[in-house]
Amino acid sequence: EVKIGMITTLSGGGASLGVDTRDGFMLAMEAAGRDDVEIIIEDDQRKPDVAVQLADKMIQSDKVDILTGIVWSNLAMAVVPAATAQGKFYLSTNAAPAQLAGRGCDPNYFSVSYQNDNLHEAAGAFAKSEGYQKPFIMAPNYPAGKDSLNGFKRFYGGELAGEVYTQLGQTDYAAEIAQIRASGADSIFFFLPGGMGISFLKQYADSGVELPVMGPAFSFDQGILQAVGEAALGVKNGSNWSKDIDNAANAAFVEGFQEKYDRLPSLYAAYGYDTANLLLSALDKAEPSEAEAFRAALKEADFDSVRGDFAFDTNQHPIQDIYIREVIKEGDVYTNKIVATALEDRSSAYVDECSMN
Amino acid sequence: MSRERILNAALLAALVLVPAWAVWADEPFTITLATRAVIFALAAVGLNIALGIGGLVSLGHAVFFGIGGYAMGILASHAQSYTPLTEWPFVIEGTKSMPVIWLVAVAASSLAALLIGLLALRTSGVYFIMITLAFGQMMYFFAISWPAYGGEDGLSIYVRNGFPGLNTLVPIQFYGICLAWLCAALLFSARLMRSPFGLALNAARQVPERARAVGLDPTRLQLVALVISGAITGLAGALFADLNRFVSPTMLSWQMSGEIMVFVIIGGVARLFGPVAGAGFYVLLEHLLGGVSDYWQIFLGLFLLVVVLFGRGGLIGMLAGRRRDG
Amino acid sequence: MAETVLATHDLRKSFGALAATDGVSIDLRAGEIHAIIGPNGAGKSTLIAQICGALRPDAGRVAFLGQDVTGLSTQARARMGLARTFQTSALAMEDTVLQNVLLGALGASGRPWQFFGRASRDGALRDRAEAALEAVDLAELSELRTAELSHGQRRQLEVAVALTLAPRAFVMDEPMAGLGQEGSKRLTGFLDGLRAQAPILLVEHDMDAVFALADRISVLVYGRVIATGTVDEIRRDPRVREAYLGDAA
Amino acid sequence: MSALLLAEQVLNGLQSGVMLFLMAAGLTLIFGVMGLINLAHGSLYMVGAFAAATVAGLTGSFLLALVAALAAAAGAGALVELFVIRRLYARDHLDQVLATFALILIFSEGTRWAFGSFPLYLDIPEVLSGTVTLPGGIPYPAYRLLLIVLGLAVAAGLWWLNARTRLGIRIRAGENDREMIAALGVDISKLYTLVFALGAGLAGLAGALVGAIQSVQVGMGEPVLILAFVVIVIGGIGSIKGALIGALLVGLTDTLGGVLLPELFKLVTDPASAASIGSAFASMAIYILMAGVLIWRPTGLFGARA
Amino acid sequence: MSLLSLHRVTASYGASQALFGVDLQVAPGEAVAFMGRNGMGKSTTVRCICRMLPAQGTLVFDGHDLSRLPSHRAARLGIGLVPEGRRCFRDLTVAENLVASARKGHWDQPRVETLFPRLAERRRQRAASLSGGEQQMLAIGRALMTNPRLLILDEATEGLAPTVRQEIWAAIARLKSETGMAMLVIDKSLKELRGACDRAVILERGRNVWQGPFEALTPEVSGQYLGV
Ligand SMILES: Nc1ncnc2c1ncn2[C@@H]1O[C@H](COP(=O)(O)OP(=O)(O)OP(=O)(O)O)[C@@H](O)[C@H]1O
Ligand SMILES: Nc1ncnc2c1ncn2[C@@H]1O[C@H](COP(=O)(O)OP(=O)(O)OP(=O)(O)O)[C@@H](O)[C@H]1O
Ligand SMILES: [Mg+2]
Ligand SMILES: [Mg+2]
Repeated sequence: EVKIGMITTLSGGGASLGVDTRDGFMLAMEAAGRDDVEIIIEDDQRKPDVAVQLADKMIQSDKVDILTGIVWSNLAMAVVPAATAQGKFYLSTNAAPAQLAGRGCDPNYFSVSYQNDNLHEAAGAFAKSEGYQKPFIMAPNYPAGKDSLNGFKRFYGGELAGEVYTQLGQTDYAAEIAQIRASGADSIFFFLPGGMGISFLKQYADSGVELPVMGPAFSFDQGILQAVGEAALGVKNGSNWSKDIDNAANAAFVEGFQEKYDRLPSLYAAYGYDTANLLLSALDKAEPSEAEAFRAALKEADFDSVRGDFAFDTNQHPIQDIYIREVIKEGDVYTNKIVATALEDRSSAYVDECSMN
Repeated sequence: MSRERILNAALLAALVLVPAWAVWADEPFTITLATRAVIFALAAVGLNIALGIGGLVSLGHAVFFGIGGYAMGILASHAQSYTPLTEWPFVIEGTKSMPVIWLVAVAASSLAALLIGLLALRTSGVYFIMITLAFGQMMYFFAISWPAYGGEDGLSIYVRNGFPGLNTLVPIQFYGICLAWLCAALLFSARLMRSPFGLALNAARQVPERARAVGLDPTRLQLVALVISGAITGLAGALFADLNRFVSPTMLSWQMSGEIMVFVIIGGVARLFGPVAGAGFYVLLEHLLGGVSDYWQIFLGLFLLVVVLFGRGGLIGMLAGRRRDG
Repeated sequence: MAETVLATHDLRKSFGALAATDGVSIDLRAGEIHAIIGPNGAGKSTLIAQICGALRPDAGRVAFLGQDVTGLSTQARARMGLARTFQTSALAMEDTVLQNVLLGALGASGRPWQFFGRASRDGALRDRAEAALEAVDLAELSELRTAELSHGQRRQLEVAVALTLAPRAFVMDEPMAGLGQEGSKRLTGFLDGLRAQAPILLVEHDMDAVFALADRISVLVYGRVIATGTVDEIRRDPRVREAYLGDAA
Repeated sequence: MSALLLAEQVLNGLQSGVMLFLMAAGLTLIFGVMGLINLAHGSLYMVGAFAAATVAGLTGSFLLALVAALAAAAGAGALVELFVIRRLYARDHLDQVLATFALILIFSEGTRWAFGSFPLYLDIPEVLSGTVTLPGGIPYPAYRLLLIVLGLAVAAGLWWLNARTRLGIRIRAGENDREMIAALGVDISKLYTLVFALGAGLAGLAGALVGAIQSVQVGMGEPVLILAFVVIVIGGIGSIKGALIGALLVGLTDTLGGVLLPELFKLVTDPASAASIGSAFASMAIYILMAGVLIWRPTGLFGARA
Repeated sequence: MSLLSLHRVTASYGASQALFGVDLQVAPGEAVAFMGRNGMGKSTTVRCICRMLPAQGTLVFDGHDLSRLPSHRAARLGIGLVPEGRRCFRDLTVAENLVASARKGHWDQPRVETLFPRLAERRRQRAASLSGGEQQMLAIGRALMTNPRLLILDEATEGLAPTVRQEIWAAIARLKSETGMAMLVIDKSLKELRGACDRAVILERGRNVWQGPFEALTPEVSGQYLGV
């Protein structure tokens, strides 16, 4: 009997991400049909203190062996160190902040999704390969935003037309668009998660500026794209998953998900699905109570990822291909299609800082 | 004994008996939940002094709560990494000792309350609500974008801080510390309400011109009340950070201020045990409803509505009658 | 001549184009009741507000106990012993009658910074408060919430609070307003005896009371003192009769 | 930075100010005139946006969508007034705070329950998309010009209603002394329901209009709520003129702060950290503005009451 | 037939009862003085008539049962109130205060301003900054603007200068003779009530203790119940 605790955001503004994470995860779990695995799911309301207490509850009362599911970096930072310190395994379905990949890496912590910088790095590499000379880059002013721009610059490396930090939660981008127009930029990279990205894209499309736009996959994910509509068409975005990645696991996942939930899966659903399958593969080999063996089993990553080739680096973050997708319209639905591979077998920038070598 | 007193005694008994039962039944999470409620209650007892007696409707109490939290986070993180806070003009080391952290938290939040009060008390009424909110938002945005202590990601402390003679990692022992503080704060505010200061403050709220005419300075009375209030809420913040072993800007957000205020209002404004009843009810409701459905907040909202519409004077008022005791 | 306790020198205050007090110089001497009368809107309350420090004059000075207090706050003047009553009752409505007078006693004692101990159990405070209630016949109602008092009872309480200060001078803005005839008569008798304790600057429209009490009367019209004198002088003054008294003389 | 760009940014600031006013207009009415602290104002804004998105999706008509937004929000407002707010006028502000806080929870999660967790699609109509060229050669979105015109029109209308009509006078009288205005024969309850519905309708309209260039999602009302309060308080409660000027000030401060502060810090530090520090201060700018104004004038720029 | 008729009216503030059965009749065109010491229940009775306080017993105005009506409906039947303590709308100007209550009829803004020229001078000033007496005039003017059939004056001359008070009593006399407005007058001055009213009703501790024409109001009666 194995107990898994999932803490994710199921209410409030960010609920769509948590719902997809859960649905993807449960799709794989139910397909496996194991009756010796119990899954406890709780809503963190996107509040760090609530997340911490849920973790406490799962560890103290429910006595779970494994935790997973957190969407946001700040919540992960609140929960993961304490959970791993108590000897629990944590498998990340999304958030993977730099600290946890570098100096704060932990033998009990695995990121199944990526390292936070990865998708931005892909955009940077793409900008370079396209030969852009002066991209204008922007992100909100908080740690993930800074990591994002740094990630972009790491692989782009050239000159910038401008670098702007917007306010978290900003809804009007007229000023930034004016700056872009005046800067002589030849392209734009932005990281504006959630509603911020929707607002920016709508306003940008209506501004008369027509530069190529790049971003990480978050702002072009299945759930959000429909709300952006036509304004998103043609945008290039860095992603390690797309529904058109051609492998059997992915085909099964996309079909299964659509069938069960009657909508297209998102990135978060894909990570949730992979996390569940990784877990199942390890459970086949060892019990979580035998920590050493279980850890080794996880490390093998002996499962069919929807992303194709998948392996863990020494800091237990993925080594994987990262693609560039383009937003297209398929019938009535806006969706993405892979147009290039930006980075092959990419690990993460912080792997050398991690002491687990 | 009035009904309110009986109610207060029952609440106090519950604060002792529920965790005792949890230890016996080996339900550590119940203790965690109770600790959360007790800490929130402490924060709200702080606010109740400003809001209930002083009439200062502060929508910025998260500032003090957060400052208390960051006092803990900063001191402990430096102690954890063996780096001093500053080396100039003299070396200040971090610490993992709760009493020292409390002292710093109380000092820092009082200072903040003093500064905010000096400026904010120029205004009154709704303007006061908004100016305190403004200070809260400033702190919040500052904390989010200031990278030194984690920005929006916050600060994690791996092990709870220590208290001489206790093992704070044992939930019930940490709970004991928090409960002791809550009782001390309740005792203090009970005496305060009836004291000469309480009388003067109460009058300064209702008729400042009268207070002035008898030689009292309402602004100064209110300032002192705000400082006391901020100090207690700051202490609660330090405890809350220790409970979670984590502090982040959410502790400074306006939603946090709003929640502390909600505890006071649903419990009963200016009622001694109002904050306790309010925080306990809210935490319990949040916990129980969380499992009902994804849309549990609808029910939470409905519950709160029922309390305001039908329970004048909050929960305590609903159960013990309108008239205040004492 | 008795010493001057309170005096204004050429006080001026305007609201926009309106000169509410326009060079007022009056004084209050020990042991006397000095009544200020004048039409509605003449500037009496404005004058009182300046004397007590609630309004800052545009020009002129206020002297109290021989000291220039123009720059001092209301509370500082109150602590020096200047007690006032308000034209519209200013009482803590949620508190009991006793608590209202206790507040006065507390202000007078100058020790509000006590966080422990019950205000209502403090012997000295309580004696002082109860004496004041006794004086205005409210002792029986001391446990009632102030909001439950009738209008007239509130007016009585208003005077009681001023009494608790054991002041060096009283400034009263229409203390009789809202009292019944019986109440006015009683208060008149009471104020009569009070002048020995401290002189009273009395603003009042109740002419029976004013004529019975005042040692001197000053008449304020459009912000200016048009006459000062004894009761008889004022009653006879044709300008005052025209501007204010009418048949009441 | 060139003078032309600066001019354009000033224009953007003013524009965002007017947009803020549009969002704050309903709140000015309810908070400023009726004296009711309505935290659920942001929820009504959201209701308007969702109603508009739904109707636009069904009919394809933006005009119908606006009508739907107005109607849905006004209807929701009237219901809220009748069943909740009405019982709270006699209570102090705190009970209103708690009740409307509860309404936020109900509205937000109710909307999510009805519409799902994903943002909705609402776009500006074809005829208003694209840009017009302003004098000086600045291309400017036509839709935003429309928002400015509407915002100013709403300001004028509200001012007229409040200051010049008997309805406005009676409502303000009711705020001073409800019992007394009723005793003089005015059915103040009905007026209040009406005004509340009107304020809610304006919120809904703003939600739809602004939602078309922002994201229509659960929780979209919360940041708006705070901004709207900031605007009204800076201007002085009860003053429509104050609200408009407050909105313009906030818009300018916000926009220019975001643009100029990073430039300023570039003089002393490298571009990346200048951008970050500058933007950190920019996000505090409007709150510093508000605190400054209130310290200078404790009842806002045009507020009368103490 | 009386215009206003109260029979065995009782009322309480929460737990404490203030009226213990008050009877009161006012006929059309009649002026009734309503008297009693401080705190005896005069204003409480007025609150019951104006539906500002729930009451038990019979309250009838012009054939309408008041006890079921909300405050504003009672007022629209023709009850105009000058409340104790004035209660002007603080943040409204003088003119707005008058407009707020206006209903069609004899009294309009110019007429009120002729009655109280002082109000015309202060037309655009906020009520809160008026002098006490000016506020009192405003409160009377505001009640007249509703064109009532019964005007209730609760301490309407409190705080007024003697000259103004004389004017107001004169105005009251004129109102009564010219417009036939019925009046219920509470005032402290027995002398002036005697001049202006036809009849007196005296309350003591929430009960009627005496009523009758002024001629019958002997010094003994007034000494016993009014203390004068
Ligand atoms: N804040 C203010 N702004 C404008 N005018 C004011 C203000 N305060 C008072 N006034 C005006 O100044 C004049 C004097 O007012 P004040 O209250 O001193 O009169 P008063 O003599 O006390 O009259 P009363 O006997 O009626 O109380 C009045 O006309 C009043 O309208
Ligand atoms: N709001 C209230 N709450 C509780 N009790 C009240 C309230 N108002 C008045 N009372 C009580 O009701 C009684 C009658 O008061 P009321 O105001 O009717 O007296 P009144 O005859 O008008 O006196 P006055 O001449 O002093 O105005 C008083 O004893 C008072 O204590
Ligand atoms: Mg006066
Ligand atoms: Mg009365």
